[in-house]
Amino acid sequence: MPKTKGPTLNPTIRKSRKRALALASVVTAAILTVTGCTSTLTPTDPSASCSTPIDPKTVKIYVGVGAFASPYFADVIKGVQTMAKSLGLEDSQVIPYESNFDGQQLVNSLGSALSSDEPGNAIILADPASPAFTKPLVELAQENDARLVTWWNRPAEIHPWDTGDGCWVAHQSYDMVAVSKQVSQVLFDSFGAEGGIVAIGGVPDNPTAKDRLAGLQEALAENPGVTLLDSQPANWDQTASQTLTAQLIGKYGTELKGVWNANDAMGLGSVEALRGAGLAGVVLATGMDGSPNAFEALAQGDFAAVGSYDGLYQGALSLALAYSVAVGETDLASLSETQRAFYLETSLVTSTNVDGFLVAPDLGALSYDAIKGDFWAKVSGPVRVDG
Amino acid sequence: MSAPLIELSAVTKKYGAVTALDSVSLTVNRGEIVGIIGQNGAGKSTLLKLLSGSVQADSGEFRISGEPVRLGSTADAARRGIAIVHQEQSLIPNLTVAENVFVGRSSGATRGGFYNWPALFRDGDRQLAKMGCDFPSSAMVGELTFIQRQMVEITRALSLGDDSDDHLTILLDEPTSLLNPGDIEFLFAELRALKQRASVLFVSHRMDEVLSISDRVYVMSNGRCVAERDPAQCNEDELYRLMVGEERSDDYYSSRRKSPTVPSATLGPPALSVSGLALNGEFKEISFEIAPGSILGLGGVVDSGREQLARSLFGLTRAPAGEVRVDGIPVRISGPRHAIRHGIGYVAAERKVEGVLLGQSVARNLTYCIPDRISSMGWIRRRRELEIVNEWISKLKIKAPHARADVGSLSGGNQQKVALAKMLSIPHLKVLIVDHPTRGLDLGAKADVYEQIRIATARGMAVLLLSDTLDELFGLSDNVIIMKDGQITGRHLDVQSCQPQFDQVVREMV
Amino acid sequence: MNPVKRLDQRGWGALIVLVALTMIIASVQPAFVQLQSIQNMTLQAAPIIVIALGLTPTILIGGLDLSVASLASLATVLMALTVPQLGPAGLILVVGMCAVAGGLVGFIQAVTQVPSFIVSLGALGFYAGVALVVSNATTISMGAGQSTLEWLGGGIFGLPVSFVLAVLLLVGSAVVVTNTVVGRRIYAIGASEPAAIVSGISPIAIRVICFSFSGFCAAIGGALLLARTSYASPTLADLYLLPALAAVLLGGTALSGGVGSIWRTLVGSLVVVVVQTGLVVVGVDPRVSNLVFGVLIIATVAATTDRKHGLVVK
Amino acid sequence: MDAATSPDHEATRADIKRDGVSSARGTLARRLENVGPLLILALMCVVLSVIEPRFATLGNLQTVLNEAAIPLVVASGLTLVVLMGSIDLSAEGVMASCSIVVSLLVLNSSNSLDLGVAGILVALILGALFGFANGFIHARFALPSLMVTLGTWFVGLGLASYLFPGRQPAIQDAGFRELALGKVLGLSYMFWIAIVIVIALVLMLRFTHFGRMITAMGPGQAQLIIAGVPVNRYRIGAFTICGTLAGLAGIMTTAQIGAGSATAGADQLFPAVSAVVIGGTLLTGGRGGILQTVVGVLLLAVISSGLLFLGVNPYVQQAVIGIALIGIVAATTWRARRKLAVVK
Repeated sequence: MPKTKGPTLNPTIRKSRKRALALASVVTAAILTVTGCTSTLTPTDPSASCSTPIDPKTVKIYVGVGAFASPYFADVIKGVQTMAKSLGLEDSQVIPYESNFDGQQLVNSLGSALSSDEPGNAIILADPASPAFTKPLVELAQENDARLVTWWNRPAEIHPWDTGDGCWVAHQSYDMVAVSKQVSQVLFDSFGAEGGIVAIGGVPDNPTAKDRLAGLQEALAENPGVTLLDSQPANWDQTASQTLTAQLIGKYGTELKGVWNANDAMGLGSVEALRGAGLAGVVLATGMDGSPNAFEALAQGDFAAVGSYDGLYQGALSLALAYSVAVGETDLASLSETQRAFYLETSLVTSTNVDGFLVAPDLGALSYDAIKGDFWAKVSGPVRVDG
Repeated sequence: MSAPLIELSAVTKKYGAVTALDSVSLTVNRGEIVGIIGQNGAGKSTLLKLLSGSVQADSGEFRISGEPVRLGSTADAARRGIAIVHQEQSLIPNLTVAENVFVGRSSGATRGGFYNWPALFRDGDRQLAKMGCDFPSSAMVGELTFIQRQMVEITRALSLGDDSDDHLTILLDEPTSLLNPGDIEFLFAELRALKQRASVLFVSHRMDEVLSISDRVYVMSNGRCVAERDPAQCNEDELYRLMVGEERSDDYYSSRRKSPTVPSATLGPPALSVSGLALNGEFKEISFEIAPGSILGLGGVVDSGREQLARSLFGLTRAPAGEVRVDGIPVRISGPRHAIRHGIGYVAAERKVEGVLLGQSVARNLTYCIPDRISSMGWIRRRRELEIVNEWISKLKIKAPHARADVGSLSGGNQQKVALAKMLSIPHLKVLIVDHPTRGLDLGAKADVYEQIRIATARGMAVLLLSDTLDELFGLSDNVIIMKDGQITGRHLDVQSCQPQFDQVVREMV
Repeated sequence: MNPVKRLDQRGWGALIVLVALTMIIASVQPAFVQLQSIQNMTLQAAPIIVIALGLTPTILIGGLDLSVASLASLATVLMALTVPQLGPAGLILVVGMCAVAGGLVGFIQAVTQVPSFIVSLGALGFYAGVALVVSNATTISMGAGQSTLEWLGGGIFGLPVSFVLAVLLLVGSAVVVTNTVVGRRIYAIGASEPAAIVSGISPIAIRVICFSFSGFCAAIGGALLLARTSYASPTLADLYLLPALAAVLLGGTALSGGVGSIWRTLVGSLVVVVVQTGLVVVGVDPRVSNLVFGVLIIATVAATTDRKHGLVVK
Repeated sequence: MDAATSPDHEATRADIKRDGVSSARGTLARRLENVGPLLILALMCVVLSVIEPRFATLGNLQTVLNEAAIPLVVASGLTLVVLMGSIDLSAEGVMASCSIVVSLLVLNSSNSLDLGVAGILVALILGALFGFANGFIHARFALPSLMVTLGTWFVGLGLASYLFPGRQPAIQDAGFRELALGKVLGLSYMFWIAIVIVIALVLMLRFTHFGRMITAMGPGQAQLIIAGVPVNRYRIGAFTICGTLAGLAGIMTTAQIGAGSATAGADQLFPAVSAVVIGGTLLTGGRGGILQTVVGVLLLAVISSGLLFLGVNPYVQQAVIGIALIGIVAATTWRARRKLAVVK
């Protein structure tokens, strides 16, 4: 039982509030003191940004990919590393981050990393994961005087030449509509272009996923005999597509003549669902990316076709281009818009030519000297601006 | 005569600076019921913890049938045949009775951790039979009535006798604090029947009970054993003096402070009048009036529906049918907020669940019902708040280190005072429903609570009192009504001047 | 009671952890506490603070609102659709809508008495679906509307406006909660709902208030993100749920309700950001950063949890 | 404040008292909560079959059941933890790392190992270790399980991406694949494994001391401690089982997609929690069980497959599921609402 003091005017009443305020002030004060109270967030001298050449000895190369666990992105990273080696850089100078397909995470990681480097000595090669994060990424590069090459995602409104004060070296992507259309056609032909298919899409709000579906639509338009029974998103995920395909098989049964997929992982998922239903090799699936497992599925006859693009080359080229600009070998001003926002070649892989893709790629071809001759040798055209 | 079953000699237990037990010595012989009385904080509960192995003594000797022991845990104590029945019921609602009886030890039916349900229920039923319980051991505890669960508690304690070779000792911690007269009689009968199988240590602060059931009584005060008495040769007042250290006022229920009850007619409408109140499954045809400044006692056993009635008047149940008038104006109460707005207050029986907000300060607890008085436009005016709070702290002599102390750190009695003050501080309060206001309080605290109720009535408050004991009910009330099975079975007017026969009242109840 | 515990109970535990972590990281990588790094961290902290702030009252009443993040995503989409036409009015409109939506969740939860975990989980799915439908699953440019949010992207006193705004919002809420009747009632419901009801407090009203506040904060959080990206997406804020939840609990606010404060959420949020940033700055291999983050969460909780509430921990 | 008078203990007492008075109504409500979900499930199947005959085919039934196998395993494990009033968020992380580990240990495309069954056991043990860690840290250091398992969730994901080799390890162990591909009565071995697990857990909860104590711990932990029951040991046990089953689910996923995946657990957690609660197990613990969870899982499986059959816009689907979640739980617990209920 508490000892009685009788009713006292309690000391801790004001304390409780003081304590609270203290808590806040300590934190904010701490921050303010370090930051000082004058500077603003925009770089002091915009015109000068990204004009000074980098120092190859200490330059840091940040690679932002969707997921380490993706074979395609693994290739991209490998490509960058190979190029870095041929440039005489240390392995430790290449630092990969994954966004897990959430641009915010990537922007945060890169922001944190850059904020502790000395500015003007970094190259960023990154997939913003969604156009929403391209602008923050460019601003980030700008604030830190870092050279930036973006992949895949870019809103229609902004371009390397009108944004980022020369820090945004280039944007590189692939013409997904075209290759997806080719792949779809092969799939249709596998069942005589008469019957129904289902489409397993990527993350719904992802433009790449949309482009790939657009390609399918174009193919469908040219093949009145083929009907799209159902189109469901599986968020690039193998397991999700496996489940989804299984359910769709349950729904459409024999009507189902083919399963179109927006990427390899989902394609492999679909194949397993088909195998589970005893339809593997009978009803074919498609893939997109060009991962080894997909090529094997193709060789086994589970896949009809795979749209492939060379992640190794993409990584190597992007670094090479950014590097040559960063060291002053290439003058940005001299480059055309096509040379700063371009599609790289894609290839349609089918049972006929798959063997060529099963052999291990020749990394020797990825040396700086081999590529710098013509950075645009494998360009298929300018990036469509309709997004 | 062999060594006593249990023998403590000069046992001392300190918690930090506080000395909970100060060289206490006592003995319990075979087949004996030993009573222990003392106020809260006198050291009773520490003594029980020590005997049941949940705490160990700092010094002194603890012997069981002559041999010194040191019990490490309750399980330890159980093996030595010492079982405790907690005041706070320690049954698990979603297990069967049988499981609760055997919880914490493996019986034949649960060998190797696998349950043989038929066997388990057989064992369970056998144990229940010993206590003369009529419900099956396969019943879910959650669906038993309170007294039934109390019986299960005791059954569990007794069942220890089977797997312990020692003679059994049962520690009863305030076993009656939540029971009503009929049940208490039943319990006592059981205890007396136990004598040949077990010794009982009966802890309570209800002297009448201790005197009636015990063969010997120890009186404890501030951690010391201040006296040992033979119930035959002592009376309540003497024990009271030993416990509290002061003479017990013959005006225990402070009826002298009671304002002379004027016939309600001259005083205008009754503060609360209820007619034809009914709530299906709970009670029906309830009609009564309470005049301002008078106390209406509401008697009955646990399932008599009186608690539901009280709660329904405060809007804690589905809205009952019938008419409720406050100061003659019909009111419809759909929830506590309406009740309070209409001037009806309620002091809950479940103090720690519904009475006070544990973990919140005394000040906050006191002001939850009067936001408008401590704030303007929603913003707390701390000075005003503190004035009001301190006013009530001093009015009710609430013993708290300061206004911001956690109400959970207060003694039961002071918590109850906070719960009272919370309601009394409502300016327009006309009717106060007090549900078992002194449950689990010691004598000193009880007296304070009675006094406060009196003061409230003196200010013209009408009080509806639900009470544990008939003493309290008739000591405090002006008029009393008795309920049974949801109906009123007896009315006793102006009980202060003419006390009715208790046995008749009990007949009305059961 | 040992001094550390006492500190915990006053909510200082998390602050100690924050300072300690900062010092450790700074000792490894001094640049960590330089202007640019601080700016970057405060920039990252802003949305977490706001969303965690919204979560806090729902946790103080013993509930939980899992839908904040996806509501924030939905908010960005709605803003991108309305702000270009309506300007600031659109902003206010969306914030209002989100507050109402949150309130509705609270109301449903209070009336049906379904655990808030479930109701808000359902709401999470609902918002996500609506966001996809409304946006037709595309990233939407703010276009002309961006000018309305421009100022949020700026800097003041060398700190991002968004961060200053977030902190101001938090300070404001904290003052309200500690000084108003409503604040008292929030704690009352959290501490003991039955006793609160018996004291004439309406749990429904309090729930509606808390959950609509969390809706309000979700919208603000969305706006902060939008100001940074200038593109809305139906999944823009989804990944903020766990960091925000972690922030509140790391601050030392108890899931059981009634224990904690808005202030603790500020500290908790900063801890989360410092950990996330620190992992990168110190150069932890990104492949194991999740692993380390998880371990640090547990460690910090261990350091900040207030254990005075009995043996029973769920 | 000691256990005996801790608020939740008091609260239970208050509840008992109130229910005790009108136990008839209480039990009716309880019965309704037990069969309610089952009724809804039946109703849903009937309605769907009427609207969309293809739904009622045997083939589709088999699909639904096969797809339910993995959620069944995850949710069953989770049920044990929820029965104690705790929660385990780590399932996705555990599944991810166990998937990668098993795929690297059985015959696969990225290394030369071929441990077969031993590999599966190692993965299971890893899952068990995760579960044990959850339980131990939670019980031993009295930390809220939600936070601890939130931490291990990240740890699991981290471990998975750390162990992930440059290229996705494709499973070449035919025997292992049989788990998913081999069928009895058109139902995969995985489904039967799930059924065996369900039965085992039901029996465990019904007939073992361990199981009964898990059920008791929800409302009665304080009392059990007083009675000298080693509650922490049981807590850790329950979490360990939960972790092991999550691991098993990861292994099953691997067998199903024929490759180790760092996202094997993606979107498994919240559906599992939903299933447990929809089935009628209280998040506060003490009431519910495995069979209820089975109903919950089937409900969700039928809903998602039903939405697919009705051709509902995929974007709308999760909105519908969200509403269904609230609706079903509200409907089945409606009768049990109390004026002074503690709603968390």
